[in-house]
Amino acid sequence: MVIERILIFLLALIGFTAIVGAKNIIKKVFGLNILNAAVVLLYILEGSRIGDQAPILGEGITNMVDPVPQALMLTAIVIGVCVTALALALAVRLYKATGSLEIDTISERLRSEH
Amino acid sequence: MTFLLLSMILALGSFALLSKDLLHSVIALSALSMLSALMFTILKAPDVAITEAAVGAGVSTIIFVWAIRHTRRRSKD
Amino acid sequence: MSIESLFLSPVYLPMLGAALILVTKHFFTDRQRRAVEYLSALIAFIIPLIAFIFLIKPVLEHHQVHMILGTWETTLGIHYHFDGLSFLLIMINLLVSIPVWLYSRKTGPHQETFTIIFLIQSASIAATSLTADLFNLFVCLEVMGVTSYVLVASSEKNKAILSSFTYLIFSATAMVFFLIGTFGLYRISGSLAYDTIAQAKNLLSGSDLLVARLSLVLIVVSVLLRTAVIPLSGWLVGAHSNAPHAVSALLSGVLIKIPLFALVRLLLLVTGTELLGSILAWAGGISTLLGILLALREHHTKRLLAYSSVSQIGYVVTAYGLALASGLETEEGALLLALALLYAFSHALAKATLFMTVGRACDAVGSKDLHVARGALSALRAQGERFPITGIAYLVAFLSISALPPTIGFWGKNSLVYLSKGHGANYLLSITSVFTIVAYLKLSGIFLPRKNQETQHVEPSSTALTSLSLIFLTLLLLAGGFWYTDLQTFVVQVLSPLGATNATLTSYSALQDLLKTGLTTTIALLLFFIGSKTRLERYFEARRESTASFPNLFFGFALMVAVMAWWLLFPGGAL
Amino acid sequence: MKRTLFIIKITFTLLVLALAILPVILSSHPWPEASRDYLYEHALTDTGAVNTVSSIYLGYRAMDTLGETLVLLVSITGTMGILINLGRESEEEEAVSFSLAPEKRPTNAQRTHLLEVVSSKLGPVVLLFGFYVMLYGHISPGGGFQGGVIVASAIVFLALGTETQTKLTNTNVLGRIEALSFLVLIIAATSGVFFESGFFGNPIKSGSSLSANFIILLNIIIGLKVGTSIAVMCIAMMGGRRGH
Repeated sequence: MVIERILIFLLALIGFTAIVGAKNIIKKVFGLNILNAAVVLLYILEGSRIGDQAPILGEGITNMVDPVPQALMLTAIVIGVCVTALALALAVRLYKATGSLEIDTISERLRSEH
Repeated sequence: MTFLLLSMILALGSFALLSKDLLHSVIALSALSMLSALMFTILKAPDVAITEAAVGAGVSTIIFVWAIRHTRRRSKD
Repeated sequence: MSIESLFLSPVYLPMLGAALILVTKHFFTDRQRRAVEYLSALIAFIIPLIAFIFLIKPVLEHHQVHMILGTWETTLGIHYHFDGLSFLLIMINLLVSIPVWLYSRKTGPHQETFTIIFLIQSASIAATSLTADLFNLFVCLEVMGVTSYVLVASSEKNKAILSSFTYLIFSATAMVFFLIGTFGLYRISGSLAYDTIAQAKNLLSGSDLLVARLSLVLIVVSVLLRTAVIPLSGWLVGAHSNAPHAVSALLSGVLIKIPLFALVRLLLLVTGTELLGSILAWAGGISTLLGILLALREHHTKRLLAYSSVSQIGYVVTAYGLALASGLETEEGALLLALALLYAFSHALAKATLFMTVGRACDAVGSKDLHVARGALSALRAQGERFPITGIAYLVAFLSISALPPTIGFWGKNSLVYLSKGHGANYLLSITSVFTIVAYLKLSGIFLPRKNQETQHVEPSSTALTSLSLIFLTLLLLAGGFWYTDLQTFVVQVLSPLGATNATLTSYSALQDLLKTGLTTTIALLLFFIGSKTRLERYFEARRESTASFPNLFFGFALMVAVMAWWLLFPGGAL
Repeated sequence: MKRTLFIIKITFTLLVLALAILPVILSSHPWPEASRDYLYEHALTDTGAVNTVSSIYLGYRAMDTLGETLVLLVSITGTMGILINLGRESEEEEAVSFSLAPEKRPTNAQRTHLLEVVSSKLGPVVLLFGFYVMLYGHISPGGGFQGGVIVASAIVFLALGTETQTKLTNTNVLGRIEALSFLVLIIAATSGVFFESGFFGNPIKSGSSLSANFIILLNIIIGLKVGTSIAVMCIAMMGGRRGH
């Protein structure tokens, strides 16, 4: 129903706020992870409205769920994790270079260093 | 049932982003992954549930803990 | 060898090459790995180029191929569409990737995985220009994105790591909005193929039409982000200026153009995109002027080139927007699209050459600061470059990008500006042409002789491959200039099946504009001397480099979404 | 002043994007059932897979899965590149209790018994379960990616144990398996082009009973590729040098 979608919308909003507003770069990667999870939840929740059985063909399966969003979300989850892994490797490298995780101090220290 | 799970996921998400200690956030995030995997099983999406559990809770937790090991646990905001 | 295996070759051959290098990396010694790298580069670039030469004839006969990957008989499969547009896009990619890869052998990043990622990026570029399926476009853009983040970060400069991180977070978030847009369109159409979505969308009304258009806006803006039009271009300067020279050449040359033209297939089928076109035209015009003004304030060579990329892509986006505004089916629209593509090609060549030559010169001189770097020619000669190929290549690229006679840029830019006469953005384009010449005169300072020429002896190193790639690009720039009319007829002919029946080639030829070019150049020279004499420019110069902060980046993203969403309230109202 | 500008910018961004995605999320258009009905009838005959989700992401839309494997390969190569020169710089103060490198491993007194039990007893069970999920992907839920990730976590379990250092946890061997499986995947994908059934087509399209094998083959290759590359990354992250 609509209330679930509003909750998913709020989850996406929180993730997006963290990406834009958080000072700590690892918090930004958390936000990206949560935003990704929210969209996956949205696809699967809406995809499962039209049926009430798992998309595995077998006897007695008459009204199965829409498998297309599920197949798409398999790809989206793995891509999300790969991008998170790369972002965290970059974040650790930035910490090693500048000694801080706050985005402002990082860009400040890097700007002065030529 | 899904409403209950979604509100718990929302609570875990906001806790993860507000907590000062990054390790607590990582634990909250992997709990969030587990809950969304549970929700996928309820929504009749077993494939996505296994992926979310194995990839979301498993691998990304390892990566997050490694990242925090190499940087700092406390965050200012 | 069916036609399908021919036009798919630039997708699977680079992947095969990458797999071969990966295997040799683990099983054989370094020497064999280097040999296999050259072999797989040959497979990945030269064979598709030959395959595409065979394809010229069918493409001229408007032989379009619309197929589902894997020959399933359902719209569930991934639709691939090969026609003139994808042919030209893949040709641009191949013609720029070969010299850039040769250049990177000597100067570029020397990690052993560089070629693997370079080939995978080339495969994803080909797949993006061929795909006619929304989710496959998402996956191809993600592959292109991840390869760009890793290539930018391969320069190991700490600033490059920061710009790669910023680009990653900004672009990954935009891709999530792309997914929400796909959710909206899949909901109304039940399929992910462009044509079924367009059919379903065109017969919608009321709130469903609002949702469909909003999803389209989300998709268009997240794809436009990679084309770095002004409100969305915060990430580009950091990424392109800190990346290694070969990577900046590829990013500025090819990577910012492919997503723009990959959208044509979707926007072609959807009705009511006139106002979207005018918005794009205005955004393009503003980003040309703003881009070049910001470039003038820079005293770091590669940042100046990156800002000029933002300005030059504005020309392409303006022509693209005007083509969209006048409807891609009309003759004028198809012609404008052909000119946008042609100018994108000429800018790709010129900007790749500029990044490579200026990069080499700055490395030879040892500094990238415009006030300090001088005497590049003698430094290069000391490095064993007997024939000053870098200087000549820079000169030809300079002529092309400032639209001066013998090169492709002169013909391309003037016909583009001529055809955009009717629209307000035209004035912006003409003003920018003047400032472009001033900016590049300022950049040419690094080739002036240094006063106290202390010749520090540097061991001469073989520059065969680098010179080969620069010669290849210079010849392309000059050849494009000499045979411009045939090139333009070919492109218009190839693109015309998109819309018009027989697009009449305009009687306009850039020669009429010699007077206008002469005027622009004299004004530019005048401005340049006034500026340098009175140290005026020092006053304008950016005190500190502005790194793109996340609130500004996302503010630009939201601004673009707001402006485009405004199209929903006034559908069809021309701007 | 700078602070208020910062707040204004963020609220504007949030407001506009919230308003942009809200109608799309809350749209009341009924969910399309055309593709679900088509799959209900044709999935088994077309691709031979009982699990319709596998028939989509390995049959109809196999190109997305290839793109996904490329994203995985590129991002792990990039991460490894950054890790290797990270290792060089911070040789000394690496997190001791978390490292695998033999000389840095805590003495037996500090090591809890739990780690020994998990790695030596549980590791092989998880490995077996991972291969099960991978091989039965087209019948029961699961498949290449999920099986691969479970195999990866099993390999990490084995790598943590002291006396379970088998060939399987040697990063050189894992790297070779990964490279070979990627090469076989590309050859399997392009083989369709030359057998008229098109890119990612099923070259052995003869009887429907045979066509399931193509999905099983793809599942195995992708499973091995994903498993080994994630295992190599996790082992490298935990400080295990090459070929330790």
